[in-house]
Amino acid sequence: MNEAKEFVPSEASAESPASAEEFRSSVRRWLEENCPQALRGGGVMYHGGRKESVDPLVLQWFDACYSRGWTVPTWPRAYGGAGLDAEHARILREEMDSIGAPLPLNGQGVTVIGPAILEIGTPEQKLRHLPRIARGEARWCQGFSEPNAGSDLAALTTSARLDGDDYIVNGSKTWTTHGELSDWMFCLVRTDATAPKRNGISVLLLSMDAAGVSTKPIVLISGRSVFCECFFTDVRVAAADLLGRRNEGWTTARRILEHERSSESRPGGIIGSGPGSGSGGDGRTLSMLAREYGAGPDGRMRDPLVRQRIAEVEMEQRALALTQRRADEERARSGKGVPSEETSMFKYLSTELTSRRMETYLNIMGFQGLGWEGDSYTPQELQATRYWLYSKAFTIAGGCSEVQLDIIANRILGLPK
Amino acid sequence: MNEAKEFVPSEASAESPASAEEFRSSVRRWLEENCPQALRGGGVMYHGGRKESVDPLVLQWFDACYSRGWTVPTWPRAYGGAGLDAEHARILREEMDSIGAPLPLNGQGVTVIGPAILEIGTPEQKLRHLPRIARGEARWCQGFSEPNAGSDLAALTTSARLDGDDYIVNGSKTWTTHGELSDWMFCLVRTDATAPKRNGISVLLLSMDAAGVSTKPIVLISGRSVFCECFFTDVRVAAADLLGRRNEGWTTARRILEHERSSESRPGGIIGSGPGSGSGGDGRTLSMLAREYGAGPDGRMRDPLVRQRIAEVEMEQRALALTQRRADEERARSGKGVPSEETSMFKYLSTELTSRRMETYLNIMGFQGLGWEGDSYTPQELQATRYWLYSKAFTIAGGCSEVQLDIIANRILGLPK
Amino acid sequence: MSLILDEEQQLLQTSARGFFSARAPISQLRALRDENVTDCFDRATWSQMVELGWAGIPWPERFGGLAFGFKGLGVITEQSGRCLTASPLISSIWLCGAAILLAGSETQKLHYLPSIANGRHLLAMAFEERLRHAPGEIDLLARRTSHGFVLSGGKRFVLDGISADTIIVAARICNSACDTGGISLFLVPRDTPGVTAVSTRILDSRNVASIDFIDVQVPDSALLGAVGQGPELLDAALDIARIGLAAEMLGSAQECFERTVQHLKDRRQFGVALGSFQSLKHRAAQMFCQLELSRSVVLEALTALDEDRGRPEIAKLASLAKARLGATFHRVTREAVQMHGGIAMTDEFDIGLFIKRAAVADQTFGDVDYHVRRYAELEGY
Amino acid sequence: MSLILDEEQQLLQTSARGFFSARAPISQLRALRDENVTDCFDRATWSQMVELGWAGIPWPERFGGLAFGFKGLGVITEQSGRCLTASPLISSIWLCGAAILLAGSETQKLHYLPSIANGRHLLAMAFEERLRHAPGEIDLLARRTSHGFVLSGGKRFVLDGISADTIIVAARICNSACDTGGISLFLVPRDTPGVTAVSTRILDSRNVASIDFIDVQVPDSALLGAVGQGPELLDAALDIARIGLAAEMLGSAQECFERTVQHLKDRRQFGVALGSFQSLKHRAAQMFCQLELSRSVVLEALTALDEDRGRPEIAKLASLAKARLGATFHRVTREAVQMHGGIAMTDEFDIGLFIKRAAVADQTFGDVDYHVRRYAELEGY
Repeated sequence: MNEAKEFVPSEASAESPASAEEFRSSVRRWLEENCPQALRGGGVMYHGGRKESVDPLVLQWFDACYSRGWTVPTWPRAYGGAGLDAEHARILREEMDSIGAPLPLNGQGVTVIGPAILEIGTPEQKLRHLPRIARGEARWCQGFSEPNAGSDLAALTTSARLDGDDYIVNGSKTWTTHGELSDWMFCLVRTDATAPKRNGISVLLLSMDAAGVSTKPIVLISGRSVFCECFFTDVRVAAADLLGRRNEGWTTARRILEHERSSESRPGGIIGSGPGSGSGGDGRTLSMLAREYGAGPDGRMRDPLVRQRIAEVEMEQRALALTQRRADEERARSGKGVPSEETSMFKYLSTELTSRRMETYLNIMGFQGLGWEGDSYTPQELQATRYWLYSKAFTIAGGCSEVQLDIIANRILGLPK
Repeated sequence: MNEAKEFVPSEASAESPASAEEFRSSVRRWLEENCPQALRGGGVMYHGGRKESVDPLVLQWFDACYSRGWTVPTWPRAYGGAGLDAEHARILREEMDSIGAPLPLNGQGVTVIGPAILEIGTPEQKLRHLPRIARGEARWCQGFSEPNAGSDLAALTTSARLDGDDYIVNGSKTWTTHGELSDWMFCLVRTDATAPKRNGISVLLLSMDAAGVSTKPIVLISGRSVFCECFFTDVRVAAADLLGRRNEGWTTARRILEHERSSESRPGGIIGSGPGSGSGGDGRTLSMLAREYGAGPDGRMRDPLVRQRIAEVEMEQRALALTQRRADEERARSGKGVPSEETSMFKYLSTELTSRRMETYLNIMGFQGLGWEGDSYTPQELQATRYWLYSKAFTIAGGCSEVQLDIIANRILGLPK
Repeated sequence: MSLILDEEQQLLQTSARGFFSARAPISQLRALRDENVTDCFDRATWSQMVELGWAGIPWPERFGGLAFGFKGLGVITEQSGRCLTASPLISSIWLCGAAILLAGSETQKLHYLPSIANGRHLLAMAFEERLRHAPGEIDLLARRTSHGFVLSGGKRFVLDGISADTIIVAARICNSACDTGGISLFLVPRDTPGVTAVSTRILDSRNVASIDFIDVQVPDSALLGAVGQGPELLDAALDIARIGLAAEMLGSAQECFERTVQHLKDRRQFGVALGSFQSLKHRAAQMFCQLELSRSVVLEALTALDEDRGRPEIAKLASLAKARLGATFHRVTREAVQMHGGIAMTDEFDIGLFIKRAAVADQTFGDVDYHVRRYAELEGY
Repeated sequence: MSLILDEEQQLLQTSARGFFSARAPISQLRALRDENVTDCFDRATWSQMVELGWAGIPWPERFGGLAFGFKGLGVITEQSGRCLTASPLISSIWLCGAAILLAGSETQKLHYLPSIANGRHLLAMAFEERLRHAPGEIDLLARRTSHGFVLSGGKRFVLDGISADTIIVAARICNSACDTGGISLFLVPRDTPGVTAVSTRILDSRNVASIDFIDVQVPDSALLGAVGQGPELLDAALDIARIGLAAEMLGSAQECFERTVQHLKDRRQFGVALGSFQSLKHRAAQMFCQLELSRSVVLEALTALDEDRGRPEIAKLASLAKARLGATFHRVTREAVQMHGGIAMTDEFDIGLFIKRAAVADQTFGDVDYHVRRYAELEGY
């Protein structure tokens, strides 16, 4: 369990902006000294909060990074960040990747709601929530989807009725990632039942420890999952915990979704990881896998069809990574600090690619990819098979592929609605 | 040039319905005696009419078939047919195919407008037009598409204004197959300019020799083509030449299109033929082609990717032919004599398959598939390359693939419009 | 023979459909899985199927069959596919029954076929040794002895291997000096000393076994077919089983598709039915077309079996059917998940069971790649 | 270096875009075709491009270049692709210029590069002998003589072969007793006795030649690079040309896509804009994504050339770019025809010229299959 820490800017993070190359070598030296060897190339990532037990080594790594503002490197120092620009942040990331260092902090707080609060939160909200995220004290979950809404988010029915200085929340959410482990939820609620669908929605910042909140785990086709359903019965939320404007939550939510899409399609995002991603972690790449299973007497690796499919996936993987880099550079030049429509493209491409990759993965494993449990399969094989099933969710969750294509067609290409 | 002939039922065609096997052997004997050797396996098909010079041997074959009612085998004898049921007609077709006999008569008259007149024509129209089609005296073309209508047929603007007992037709049509060689056109016209789009349309049977009709050839990306534009300036058409009900031509046209789709996707239809079709004629199949070009030192035929692609196309070809046969059998059993929505499926599948086949065809030919003219390429190579380009039209013409998919989704699957 | 069902076959279809949806609906598969039943199928349901005569439909009456053709068996198997019913139809009837029918001696036929048909025997075929379908690669050894053979080696992916009482084993016969004798099939009782089976419940909640043979002694009479006849016999029996499996896959894919179309009609999003979105419409229409093609190749392959069209033609049709159904079932299940959205990802919803079955069925008896390649080879290019 | 254009490169892009649309629009290609011009490109336009310095952009200044990098040349080539401008950019600059730059002696560089840059020379590369791209399969013989070599054999698909005055020929050196000497490149003036070129206008209205070499005598000094250096040199020069061609294909595909999107906005069917149909929207969005990926791989490959990242990396990026652009250009042109409908089938409409160019460009220097396979080989699997 990590303890509350105060933010004390270290000397290093207080120094003036270094040139790219100086920064790179200083990062490299620092990582060499501070990143625990045992975590390199496959450490568990810390998601913040206190409801899950965490390896002390992971917390040690977290603390080291926090001391430099690197748990949220691009955030202002006032909120626990290091105030890095995009280029420096990329260098930091590259150096971490190069030694296989895990992200010191991950999850919706740092990738989604933090950036959103930074953008549109009140000064009070920023001071209240951002340092706690940076310090790893608050784990966040998202409360958008509802059982009967699906892709049509705006069809939500969870209600928030104003009662004095509080909202009273009633309803339920689903597909909440680790709701049971989270401290806070950013939650879409209907604050005006009479308004047309997309009006009358607001975003609340809701404590998961409040009275009237309960959760129930969801079992997926791949087995136990990180998701749960969340139920709210007369849950009180202070009016000050409204993010953005009342009844204009739809706009806020769209912005939040853009942050989410953007984070999901990057390495480290849930979608960029897992077996078969080209991005390290404990995943074997397709070509590694093919060599492993191709060494058998059936000579599968010499199968030119499979080889071609593997190469196609790996080539698209590389093209996608280059496109991410290009988008970063273009954003850095334009000064437009935040991703927008283009995130739909990355969400679409990366999830479809992961899906294709996992189909290829399963194909390469042959009979060994068909196991469910038991000693006839290695743990890696069983994990890969389940991940193949799990990966079917990526093109659905966080705005399904069809919705992303609609966005690209309407907002980027300007085709008529 | 063929002369006018009177229909004299021969002994053979007057005999009582034979059993399937008796019929098959009598057909086989007759074909052996009557089908000119030189035409077998690659004869030119006769399309009727007198505007194109025709090989006398082709006419001899036509006459022989006509004498048995086999130019339009399923039509009633009264109109020059042989009155065969679907099973006997299939046997006739199979026996002709087995010796490579060309169809004695082809074209829109026998495949499209003839069946439509048979179904909805007045007794006078039947007697006037059907025997002339059967006798090869009248070649027909279709006047549906207009330059600004595209897939949205109902947006047509060619007008037909009633003037006494005549309609006065003004406007233009495009994509008319061999308009310049045709004697008659079945033509969609607007007879009520004030009605909503799909109302106010009628079908006229229009003589291409009438005053005020002119044609202009269309050059395609594949070179000279069978298509032309047709222009009408104050063309007079007798009111008796209206097919179906006035202002209800949309319904008539839909029925006609179903006949067209059905004929196009069958062997002998424009789409079933051409290089690479599995259905004989002078086309080489993909596997023949692969052997031809794979014999070179680059060993292309041993390329497992190409082999796989070829097999995929040929397997789908076979599945499609089986599905056609199954549909025939189901129709025969149900007594429903005429194809309907399912023709959309056949149109879609067969044209997409031809397109894929021709892409594979081009791929196999390598540099030899990139010629436009000149001695560096065999005539077959040049023809194949142009046919590859021409084949792009198949998924557009006669109701594009998108329209067919809409029809399948709406009318067969019952999905909401 | 024709590509459509005659009246008798239609009746059989109706009754099979009724049977499976009443006695062996998808909830049965779920219960077998959750209760961890070793066989991974329901013995009581199987007994009822046997009583209905379905375990011997295509065989001659003197072997306990109904002489009702493979098309009849196909009709039933397709309906079992609709409900994802787990049963020994494929392993014991389509595959092992076919092998005995094709090559058994009169004695073997009279011993096995009636008792398979009446439910006394369950058979399984042990032939896979590699990572994926490779019936041509057999290393398991059969050493000749004075009064029979001694089998040594291992097999994997034996469908229903844990439930069968008799295993047909493909082995390489090795004479005195371990020359490359012919590959042959042997009928081996499961309780023969030296036979050890380890069963695994796989992805689709069915059972496959890995079976070890350690110095397993069998008499000469255990030979099924002639010495060295194994490859062609295995190939022929597998083709029959491939066609049967394709029929089952057709039923599953059709059911999954119909559920998806129904969902498109029922589910409302953005104020309209999901099925009014054109991109989903087009994909649904494409699936419909693929299913129609699939139905035709299955019916043609079944017809060819009943007409006994002979090896090369039946082999081609088996590959045509298995490849086509592998691709169609794959596509339909992937689209079903995507079109249903999140609900399809949950274990309590049935669509996930279809996608799992599709993955296993594709690999069983050769996947799409395998059969497209085989078709090309059979066509001689 | 970065994946975006710097200011200077952006200026160059703007000026190139203006130049091609004003001086060499698609109508020029059409006119060259209809007037049957032998070169299949416009010499006057080429002279203007030369005057702008575009024929030597990436080369050092002492060889008559502008030292502005391959990214600069790529920017121009991409813009020429937008207008389907036929020019010797690929054949003479990207391919032959690269070969000389890579392996020419100081004398050869000083002789050829400045005169290519100033328009005096046009070069072409003769290396294809097979039905499809196969730079590793060279049969054309170079017999050693006392004072040079005698070349005998034939080449095909020589881009701009009829217009070039000098041909770089890949030949297999054969010493006294026809052993398998190394493959080497030779610089051969087109008017050398024994050289006969037959030109064909191909599908995309460009010219390729078949060239016969009958006892063609060349001096020792005709050797480009060392004896036996041919394969690696050819491979390296081809990679540069593949990247250049990918840049051109990017411009063409982008233009074709933009025209299609505009058509979707303008064309009305069934009372609404074509582009409001969701199935077309989704396909347009997918094309957009593919084009974005395409742009990234081209820019990365150009950057790698300028950074001189070395063989294996540049080879991978060349294959990555060529394969990706082959697939994207193919897809975009097919969709363009389908979405435009009948009008796109007519010769007078421009879309047909894009689909023709896509077919030729894919086969040039290796098609998608070739480069996907090559990428896998380079990655070692």
